[in-house]
Amino acid sequence: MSKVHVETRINGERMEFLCEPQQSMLDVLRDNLRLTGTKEGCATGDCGACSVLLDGRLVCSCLMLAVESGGHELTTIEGVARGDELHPIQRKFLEHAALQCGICTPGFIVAAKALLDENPNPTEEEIRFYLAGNLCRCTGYDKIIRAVQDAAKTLRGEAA
Amino acid sequence: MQSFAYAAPETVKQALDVLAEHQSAGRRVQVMAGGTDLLVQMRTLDGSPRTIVDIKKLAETNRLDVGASEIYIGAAIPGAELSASKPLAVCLPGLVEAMDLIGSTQIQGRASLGGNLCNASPAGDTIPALVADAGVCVIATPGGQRELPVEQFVVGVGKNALKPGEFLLGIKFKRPAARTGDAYLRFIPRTEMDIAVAGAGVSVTLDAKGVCTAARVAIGAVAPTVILVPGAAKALIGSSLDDKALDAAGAACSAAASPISDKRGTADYRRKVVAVLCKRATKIAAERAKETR
Amino acid sequence: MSEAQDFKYIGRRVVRPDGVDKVTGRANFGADFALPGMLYGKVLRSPHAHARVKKIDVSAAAAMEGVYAIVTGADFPKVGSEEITGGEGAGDFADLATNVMARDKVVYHGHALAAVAAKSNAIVDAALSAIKVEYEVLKPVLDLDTAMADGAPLVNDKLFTAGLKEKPTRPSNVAAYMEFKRGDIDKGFAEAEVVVEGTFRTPTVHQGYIEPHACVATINQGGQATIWCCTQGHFDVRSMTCKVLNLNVADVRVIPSEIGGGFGGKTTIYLEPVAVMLSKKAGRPVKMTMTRDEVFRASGPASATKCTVKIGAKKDGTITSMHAWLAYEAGAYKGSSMAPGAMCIFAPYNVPNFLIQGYDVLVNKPKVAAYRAPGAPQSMYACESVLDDLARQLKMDPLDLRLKNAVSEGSVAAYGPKFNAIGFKQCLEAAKKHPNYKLKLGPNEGRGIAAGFWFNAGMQSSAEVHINENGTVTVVEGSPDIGGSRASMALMASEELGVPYENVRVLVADTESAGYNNVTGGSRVTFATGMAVIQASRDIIAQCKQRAAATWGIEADMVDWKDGQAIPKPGVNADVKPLTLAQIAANAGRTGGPLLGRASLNARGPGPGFSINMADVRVDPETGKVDVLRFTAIQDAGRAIHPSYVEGQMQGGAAQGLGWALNEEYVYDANGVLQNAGFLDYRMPVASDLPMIDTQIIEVPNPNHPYGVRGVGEVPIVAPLAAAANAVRDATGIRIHDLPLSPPRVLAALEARKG
Amino acid sequence: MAKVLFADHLMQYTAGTRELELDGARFRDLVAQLETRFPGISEILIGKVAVAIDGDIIHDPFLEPVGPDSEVYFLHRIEGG
Repeated sequence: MSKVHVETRINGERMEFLCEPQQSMLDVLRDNLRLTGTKEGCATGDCGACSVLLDGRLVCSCLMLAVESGGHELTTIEGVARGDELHPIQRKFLEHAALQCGICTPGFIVAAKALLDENPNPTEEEIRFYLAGNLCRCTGYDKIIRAVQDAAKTLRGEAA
Repeated sequence: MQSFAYAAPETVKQALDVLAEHQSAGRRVQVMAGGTDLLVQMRTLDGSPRTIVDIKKLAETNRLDVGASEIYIGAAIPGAELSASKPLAVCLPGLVEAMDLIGSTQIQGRASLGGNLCNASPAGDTIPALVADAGVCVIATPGGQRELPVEQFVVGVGKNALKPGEFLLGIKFKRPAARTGDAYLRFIPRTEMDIAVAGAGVSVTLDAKGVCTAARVAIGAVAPTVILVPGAAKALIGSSLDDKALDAAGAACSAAASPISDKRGTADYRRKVVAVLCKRATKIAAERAKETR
Repeated sequence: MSEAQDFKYIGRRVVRPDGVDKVTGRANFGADFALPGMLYGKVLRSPHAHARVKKIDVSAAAAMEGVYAIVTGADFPKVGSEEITGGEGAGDFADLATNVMARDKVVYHGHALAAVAAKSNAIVDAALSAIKVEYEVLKPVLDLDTAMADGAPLVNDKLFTAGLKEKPTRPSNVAAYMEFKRGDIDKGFAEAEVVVEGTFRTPTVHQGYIEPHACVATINQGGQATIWCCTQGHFDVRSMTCKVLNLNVADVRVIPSEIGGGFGGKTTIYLEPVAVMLSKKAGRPVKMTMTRDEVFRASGPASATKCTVKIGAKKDGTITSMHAWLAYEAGAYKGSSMAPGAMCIFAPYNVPNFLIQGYDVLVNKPKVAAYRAPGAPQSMYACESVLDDLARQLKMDPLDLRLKNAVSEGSVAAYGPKFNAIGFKQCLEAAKKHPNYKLKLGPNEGRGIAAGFWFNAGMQSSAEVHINENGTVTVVEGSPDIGGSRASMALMASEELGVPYENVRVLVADTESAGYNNVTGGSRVTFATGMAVIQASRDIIAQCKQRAAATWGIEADMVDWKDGQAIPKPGVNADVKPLTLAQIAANAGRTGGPLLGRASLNARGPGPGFSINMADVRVDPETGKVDVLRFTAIQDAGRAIHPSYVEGQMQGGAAQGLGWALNEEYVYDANGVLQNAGFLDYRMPVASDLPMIDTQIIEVPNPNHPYGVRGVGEVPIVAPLAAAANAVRDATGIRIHDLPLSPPRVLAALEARKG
Repeated sequence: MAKVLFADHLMQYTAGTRELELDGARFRDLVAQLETRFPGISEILIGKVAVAIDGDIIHDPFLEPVGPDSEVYFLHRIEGG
């Protein structure tokens, strides 16, 4: 099988990789680039565990061919923290105990970042519908929603 | 034996050439826009090698025009972009809602109107709205272009009217007349992330007194293809969309439906619910018609 | 153990020690591990629900470039029949072995019958499709009624019903019968002034953990194997894998990864022995990961059930008699959760006469596994629904009806023993006072309440506490952290030792680095492993007193331990300064060597858990869609070590229970082929389906735990099924007996009433 | 004398006996006496079932102390999810 050479940017870093034309972005992130923070829960776009940002837009990396990333910019969970500092969303997930097993957490945090980047002050309903593509089986979503609300507050510069 | 390949042409001609080459060589080729259906199908149904032609880099498939007389939506534009377009939301809010109902926020980042139409699922959410809004497919052909009304584009379960070597460039609409409104509703057991159990797209035009002068009603997930229901339109036209007219339109939808029972719902349930959706969607479309001038 | 314990650390909502790695993507889960030269393995699964395997031809696949190994049932040792003395549903090792890899017969759609290891997933898939299998397709048995009928086709023609008074003469799909009784139910029903009865069905449902099963295995020529996997119990993975492959326990090391949810579904094995066998043949490490489709088809869901419950009572609500007839699908191998379902169904209530009859029934579906309070949600759904109807007939508040018959300390539980301190009445009283119970409802809205119960488990745990040279603490234990237990362990260690929480770190160690621990299951970890951590910490304190005594030249019994330091008891004349843990640790070398505390135990008296749930719903009369408007969970936690994670258990259980009640179900076609093996059509609740879930923690301390802890993980999923169903009954006036209360079913009931 | 009780499904091993009184300081003493009355039963009672001593359920009991008025209840093992 002839492999394709792809040049892209991931988490601000220029990256090159060889992949098979039919390989998903998720498989390349996890197997080729060993960026395993992005999780696979279904590989059919139904759970959101593989959420990444493509040029700032939220997508499922399992529903994107790796070759399509050529010339684009990807952000994965590994790129959410601000260097040595956790992103406020990550901090709030910890403070609110918004994770139990933690497998869905990277996807939720990437999706929540996309939400708050485009809507700094979402209602509870807006948060719930925006995150409806991210499945969590442990928490019943309650603490996740509260963490996102609190993170939004912090990002708006209001006293949390 | 053929192996997988990926092509991302930058002009319509290049795209047509790739399709033509493969066709003449008898090699498998498949056009991809957002890929949210294609990749799932490759993973779960048929993973056999093919050349994937990505049409996201073409100007014609990315153009969004909301003109004074005509609206054009490029086939590869992702839902997230359509939802962000204010002018489109003013002219065809029902269509935008239908697109927005497809999958999650993540899916909206990739999935396209053209892809949803070409995939030709009986339950495709945009198709009833496209039919109700009298959308016309603009198709790239080796000879140039041809046009086809959406209701004639879908010919069977997963089957569309594209001939080998052709692909969908976009969909165009006449700009809706004054006091015209559209709406699409579907039923799913959850609030998100499901495939429609039944769907109804409605477009109505009212006169100054609120009497319905024109209507198109299309229903989805209740037959092998989305179907236009003239009987439902007939029931609405000439009425002031009172309950009697709405009931008659709903009944026409139930009568026109030929649903199956499967994991997503029973035939009997689909037939009943499609009437409810028709009535509810018509009310929303009527409200919108009153607002537009 | 008094309520008035005042704690410095217990009850604080601290950040979990493993938190940062889990919000940054650093934490390694089952599928995240890789080894150099690693191959990818995948299983070939049966397309039939029931068939004899006549021939498997792997020659074409074996000839493929990049294929390193292929295994079939023929490669696996024969395993003799031996009961797995886990708990309910544990079954038999012989069945476990054939479930892992079929021999001559496949007994459900998705049953493993071969596996391939190759250089890439693409090659693996190609090789799998090149394996030719000849089947003789047999008639499948797909539901309880068919399976229990005379002359039903047999899933296993060598199976005879156990537990019957007279020995059965013919094989049957009924694997076991169980009976619990007290008094005389006929007499009890004769005394009753009102009798209510109903037959209820629940569908096959899946735990729905987001992380698919995954492992990496490697074995050398000496038969020494290492397995990295996501599991609720790595010691059980070791013992089960050794039994299935006939390996020596001393030669197998199992290293648990972080685990992405289990809910009981990761207390057994599927891939591990296959990966080891492939590695043996290939001479390379092999990684296996289930697809979501495989998880649904081939891991262990929870039993579908049919339960008939009959309850008789006096006009004042006093229950005089209860009868339950319970049938549970086990899947294709014996061992459903029928027994605990039968034992807990009437546990919350005092009743002079009852009879509980349970049947464990084989069908051609995957062998069920434990699912959060295994067996309880199904049977208690039936009981709590009938109680709701009874309350209506008596025109009595459903909480009052339950209060009138509720068990309390000293009551004899329906499953036998006397209850010690329990919090059922406290939960009921709290529900009556709860503001949500007084809220007014609108049209098409309804409110339902239901009770939940689970035994909770104790079992074996061990822990070590290491004091580092600067007085910081490392806790080493062997219970995989599935929901924040590291935080609870650290809190308990800091409470005992009097050191800051931030100075305590917790390691979940592998089978060769930690003492033996039973599974993370039965809501036992905070209780049992927590108790081991407390005892190991007390071991450290005893040692510290001796080191201090030695330093001061006084007797150890003259030393006290307070706020993280050794202090001389009053009356010690020498003027000695208190020694902090850090000071003692720094001097450890001079006073006898490193400080290492140890404890291992078999925990007694986990303390049963009770709950009351309240659901408010709205039903769309035109579509039959049920929306959950409000949900309130009240539960006795004994003592909440980390309240946020206790609330999290209550909220998560509520969400799972609501999914079970409203939309989740396995849909099979007539041939037993699963139609909805994916998250798209197996409809678990998404964020927009649910409201915030209100919680109220009741604390009636468990006398058997130093801090009063009782398990909290399983109780939360028990009550939501009936709470939701009773709310729909309240909103519509119609009792729908079968779950899920999906829109087509609810609309059909509404239409039927219209006639 | 400790009171020993059996869940219904275990009475098949005790010739239908539900309840009896036995002397013994530890659980194992009781089992030893039961074995003499019901040969073969210890194999089932040790390792295969759980027991509740004065209401507290315990798996794999053996050396657990038993008081003179303790209630010892043999029942099915519960593990959980």
